[in-house]
Amino acid sequence: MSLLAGNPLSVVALPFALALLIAAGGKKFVSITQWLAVVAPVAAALAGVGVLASSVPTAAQDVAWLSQGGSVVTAGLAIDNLTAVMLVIVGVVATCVVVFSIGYMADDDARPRYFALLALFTGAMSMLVMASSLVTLFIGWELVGACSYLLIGFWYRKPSASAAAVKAFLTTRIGDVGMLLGLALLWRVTGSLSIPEVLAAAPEIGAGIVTVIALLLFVGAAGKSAQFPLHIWLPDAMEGPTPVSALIHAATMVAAGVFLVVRMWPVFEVAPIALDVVLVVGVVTAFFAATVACVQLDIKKVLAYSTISQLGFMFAALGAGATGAAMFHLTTHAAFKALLFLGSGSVIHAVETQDIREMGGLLKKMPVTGTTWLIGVWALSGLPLLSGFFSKDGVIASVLHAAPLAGYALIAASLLTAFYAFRVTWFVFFGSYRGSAHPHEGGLVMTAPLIALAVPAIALGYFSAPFMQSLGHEAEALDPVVAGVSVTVAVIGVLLAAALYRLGVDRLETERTSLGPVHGVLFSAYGVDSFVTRFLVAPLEKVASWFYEVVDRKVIDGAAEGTAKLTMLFGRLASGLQTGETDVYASLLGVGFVVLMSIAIWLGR
Amino acid sequence: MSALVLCAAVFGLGLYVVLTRRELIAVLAGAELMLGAANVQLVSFASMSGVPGESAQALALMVLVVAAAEVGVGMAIIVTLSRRSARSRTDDLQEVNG
Amino acid sequence: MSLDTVAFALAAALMVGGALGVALTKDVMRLVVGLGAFLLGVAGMFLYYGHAFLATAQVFVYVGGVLVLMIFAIMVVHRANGRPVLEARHDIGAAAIGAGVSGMLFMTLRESVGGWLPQSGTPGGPIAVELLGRSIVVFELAGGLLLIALVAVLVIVGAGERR
Amino acid sequence: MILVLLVVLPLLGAIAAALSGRRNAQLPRVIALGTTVLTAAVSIAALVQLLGDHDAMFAWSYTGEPGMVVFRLVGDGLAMPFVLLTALLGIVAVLASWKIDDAPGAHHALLLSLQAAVTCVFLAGTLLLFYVAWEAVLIPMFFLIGKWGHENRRHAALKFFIYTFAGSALMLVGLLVALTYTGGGAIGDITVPIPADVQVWLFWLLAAGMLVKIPAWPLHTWLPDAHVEAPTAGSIMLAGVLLKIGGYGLLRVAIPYAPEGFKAAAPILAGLGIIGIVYGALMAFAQSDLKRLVAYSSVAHMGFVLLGISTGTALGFAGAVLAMVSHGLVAGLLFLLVGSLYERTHTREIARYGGLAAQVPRWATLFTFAALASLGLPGLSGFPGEFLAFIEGFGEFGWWMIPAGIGVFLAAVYNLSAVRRVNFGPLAGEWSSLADASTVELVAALPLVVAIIVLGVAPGLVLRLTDPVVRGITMILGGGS
Repeated sequence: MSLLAGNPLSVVALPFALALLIAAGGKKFVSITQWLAVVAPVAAALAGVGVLASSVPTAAQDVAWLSQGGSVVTAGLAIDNLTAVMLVIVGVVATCVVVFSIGYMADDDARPRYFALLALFTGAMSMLVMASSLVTLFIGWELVGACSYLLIGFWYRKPSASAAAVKAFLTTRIGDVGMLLGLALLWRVTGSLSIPEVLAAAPEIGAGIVTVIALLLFVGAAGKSAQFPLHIWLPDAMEGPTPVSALIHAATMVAAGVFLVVRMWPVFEVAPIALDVVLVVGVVTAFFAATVACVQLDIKKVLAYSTISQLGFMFAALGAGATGAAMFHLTTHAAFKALLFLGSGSVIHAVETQDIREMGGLLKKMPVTGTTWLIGVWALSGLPLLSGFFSKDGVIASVLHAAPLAGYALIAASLLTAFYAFRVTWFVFFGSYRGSAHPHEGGLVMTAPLIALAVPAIALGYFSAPFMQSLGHEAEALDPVVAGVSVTVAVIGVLLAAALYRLGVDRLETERTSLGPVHGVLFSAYGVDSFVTRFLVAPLEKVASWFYEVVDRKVIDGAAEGTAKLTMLFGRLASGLQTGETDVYASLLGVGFVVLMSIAIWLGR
Repeated sequence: MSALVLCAAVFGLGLYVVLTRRELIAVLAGAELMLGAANVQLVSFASMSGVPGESAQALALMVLVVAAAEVGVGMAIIVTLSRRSARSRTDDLQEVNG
Repeated sequence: MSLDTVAFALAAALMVGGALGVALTKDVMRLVVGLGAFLLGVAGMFLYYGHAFLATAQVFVYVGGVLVLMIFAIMVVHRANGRPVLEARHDIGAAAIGAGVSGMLFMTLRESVGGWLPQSGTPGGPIAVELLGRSIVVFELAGGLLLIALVAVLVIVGAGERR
Repeated sequence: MILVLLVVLPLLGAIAAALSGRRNAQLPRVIALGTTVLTAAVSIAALVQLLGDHDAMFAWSYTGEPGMVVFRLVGDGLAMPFVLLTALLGIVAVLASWKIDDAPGAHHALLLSLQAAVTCVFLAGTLLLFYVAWEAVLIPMFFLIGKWGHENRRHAALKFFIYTFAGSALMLVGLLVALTYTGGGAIGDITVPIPADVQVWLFWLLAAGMLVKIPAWPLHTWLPDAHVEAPTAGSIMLAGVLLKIGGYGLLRVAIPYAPEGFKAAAPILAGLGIIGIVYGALMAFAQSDLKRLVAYSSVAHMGFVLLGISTGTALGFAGAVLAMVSHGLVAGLLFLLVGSLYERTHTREIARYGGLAAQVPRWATLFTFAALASLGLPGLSGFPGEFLAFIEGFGEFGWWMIPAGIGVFLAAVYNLSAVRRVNFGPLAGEWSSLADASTVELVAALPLVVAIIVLGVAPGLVLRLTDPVVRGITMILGGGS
């Protein structure tokens, strides 16, 4: 424990080494090496627990990564309480996901690559979380993006998977460029990139500049946490294996955006305008994603939009200044959303389809998955007694205090959350099985992680006080009014879903007709995706090829080749003089003499 | 000063002959004209600028010798050309232009 | 009209007349006569400048040697088809160039007499001393070269004969 | 003395390879490999010697009788990374052309002489030797493209030669002007500072040849043609090393001799660099020919180098050097892979490829790795150089860095779209019997992969070397001459 907590470098180096080992092991040893992949997240979790237990932050292991002629860019790792919390989250969720994957990916032939990438991801994520310098954070940030690209495109034979992978990387890359600009601005203003120094210098930076820095960092966070408008990649990212979605697109990577804002909180604190932007974007994303999730037919798409919506909640809390509430919701969300994703994974593994219309009555056939799914959905909707209720309540309370209007929007969003959560639950786990396969419960390897995740989903709510203290916030009591309102709203959502279910499965079909055009809009996520492809991606290709054909080939190359042709032209002209008649030559001689001598005289004058 | 004008004029005339005559012989004659004019010019200069006579004469002599050799070689070429292909017109001899 | 100006005028007239003869005549023999007149004129000019030896050399070498040679060449070349008609393409271009060159020649040389042209190289005397003195070898080599040239002439002409 | 060995050894190898080429095909390859490995060992020994006496630069010069330094080689912190890069790429180039069978002797001889010429440029101690070596580089490259190239190789070789030659003619004028003023001839010891007004145009004269070589934006059209037609080994050396003598020349000659001129020209250079980044990325995205795509990516990468240099700060120069060394490795790896693919499929049309990951997994993994390194993924060698150029560029030119940011994004676009079109998706029918990368190619690729990772994780190794020299340059720029 202390060894790992002692030097953060080992927490990063170990996963990378394991990844190399697994990849080197290849297919022959995969059945053994796949268990190695479990060691990496366990180490991260232990390191986190170590620091949390002793609550003594480890000293930063800094190194002058790039130094030349006096100016130095440091890179380093350190673990403080915030990092420790994130390490625990990443560790626990990743462990469950890896164990689950051993069952889920059992019959896949590229398992070494899969588990190596998972280990690599864990290493990169822990580097991101433990970074004590913005450079290391940025390195972890992009490596995590690369791992998500490679994992989404894991089944590269499917064109849609490889397209989704590229889309994911590029959209997050836009965010990363914004963040890079923020870093560059910080570097110019404060002359250093190490987080403690930057945070110390934050108050002195001019109001205007600090707001721009905060906004740029938020662009990076929005890209990674799939906030509007950079959210288009998350629904497509469902092309990847489900455990990957559970790990990366539910708990860890998407949470990095929230972590970044919390880590760089002093910069955001002095930039109120930026905080307002964060609040607005958070609320808009929360509400917008919740509406879209209500009409999705693919179980994973529902969960994807739900994640976007919940992240919207967290950013709204950050916008309202409640970093504690946001982090707490992040933690509980990580637990129950990972649980739901793994549950959906177990369901998909059993029925070989992701379309909820071909499911139904699975509670009887898959009791463990069913019950754990119910716990997850219960927590997600914020119904009382489970973790979701406490964390969501904290978020809504803080947002209500900051901006009442935003609070109401969030309450509406949580109604929709309850609706879509239970809509899926009714149609998948109740009634009669509509599919053609014969679903059965996965092995212990798949059910154990579900149970393991169910525990925090249930219990975490009661540890809000110690959680807040570890992050240095005072634990506010539960606000009865807000709690009451949110519970009633959740119950309404559940009843609505039940009403929909009672009308029978064909109700799903008629949804399209009854809602009419609204359904189209909602289903395609307000057409944002098609808008982007039509107005941004396609023209890029046209512009690129036009530039190539016209500017490069004709203009610049033309100029280069043109000079060659010009010289040949002069050559041919000059050769015209060599006609062969001697008198022509002689007369040229004479003319030459006259011209030269006249110049000589004119100069000599 | 008048010698200067004379020689320049005759030199120009010689050049004219070279340019306009088609027969090689005439061209050679033109060359002779130019050479002669130059020689006279040289000598008139020598007397004008007080250069000792002998060196002027030596130089003129050299020019003379060269002119003679040149005519000799010119004649030889003309003879061989005419014998081989009966062409002594400058226009027909186009090979020069490569 | 002192004697020497008369001599000068005569020589000049001879030179110009000969040159014009060469320039304008249609008949090849008249061309040769014109050339002869010109060469005599040049010899006269040499005399006018008091270089007797040069004048005699001129007469011997040119009038005696070159003209005779030319006549032979004409004889050889035109044995077959009688006396050819000298055809001349009098065109303004050539005349302009001739006039231009002579005009420019006149202007530049007039300038040089005025001492404007930089005195390049050493005056004539030492060259002669040099030529006939220490570097007699070079002089002889030049002579040898000329000899070889003449031999080459014979070879060129000779080749044609045998065939 | 060790420096002379570095230049002479490849030359001897070249002669041996040429002579042995007549008898049988295998011998020159072995000789070439032996020579390049030996040269690499010598260059490492030189590095050790440099590090031994704490970064003092060591020089070897042969002075003519009137004391005029005729031939002087200088091995210091700035030159050493490039010399090591050349040695490494020399080995890779020889391995890449292992299966060349028409006149292998001549081919390897030219490769070795190219390596010798380039090493001589990096080690050149006098302006004259710098110029002579600079021109000497063109000759073997011209023949390599001209003889072993593809379809219209003559046109490409000629265009390459004349384009670069014209640039270096201007550079010669600049060098002569510099020589007349400083007289010393040895690079660096500027006894009498050149007057400021002369420096303004002197810098552009000196930089002309180098900008063509880098290639800076408008002067780049020779690069795609040369690369598309060059044989694999030619491309590796051309992209890996030849483009670096431009950047190196700027740092070693143009800036120290005309600091005022450089300061005046810096914004323009930065502009060219940024345009290069965006333009190169855009062009690469529009390509249908794989090799041309990689060539244009080189234009984009070298745009960063130019940007780094134009910042004029120590970290900016360091970023430029890092970007150059990393581009040498990444472009070398990319051309090795594209070349090996071309040898088996005889086509460079990206459209005809698809789903190769299934058929040739080893090649596909290497290609994805190279593409990730090329888009500047942190942890790989591309990132430190470009990151430094970016933040220092921001320090000097502020919001002009936004187009550079767009360029960084476009880099990801063209790299990933290339990987997707070649590796991912369903396997194209015609490649169902394609053989995977051969062991020779893997052996050639291995050192590059390792170097890319090592340089990505610990760029300090290179920076430690270049620190003293870069401090000197910034000191000159800072006013002290």
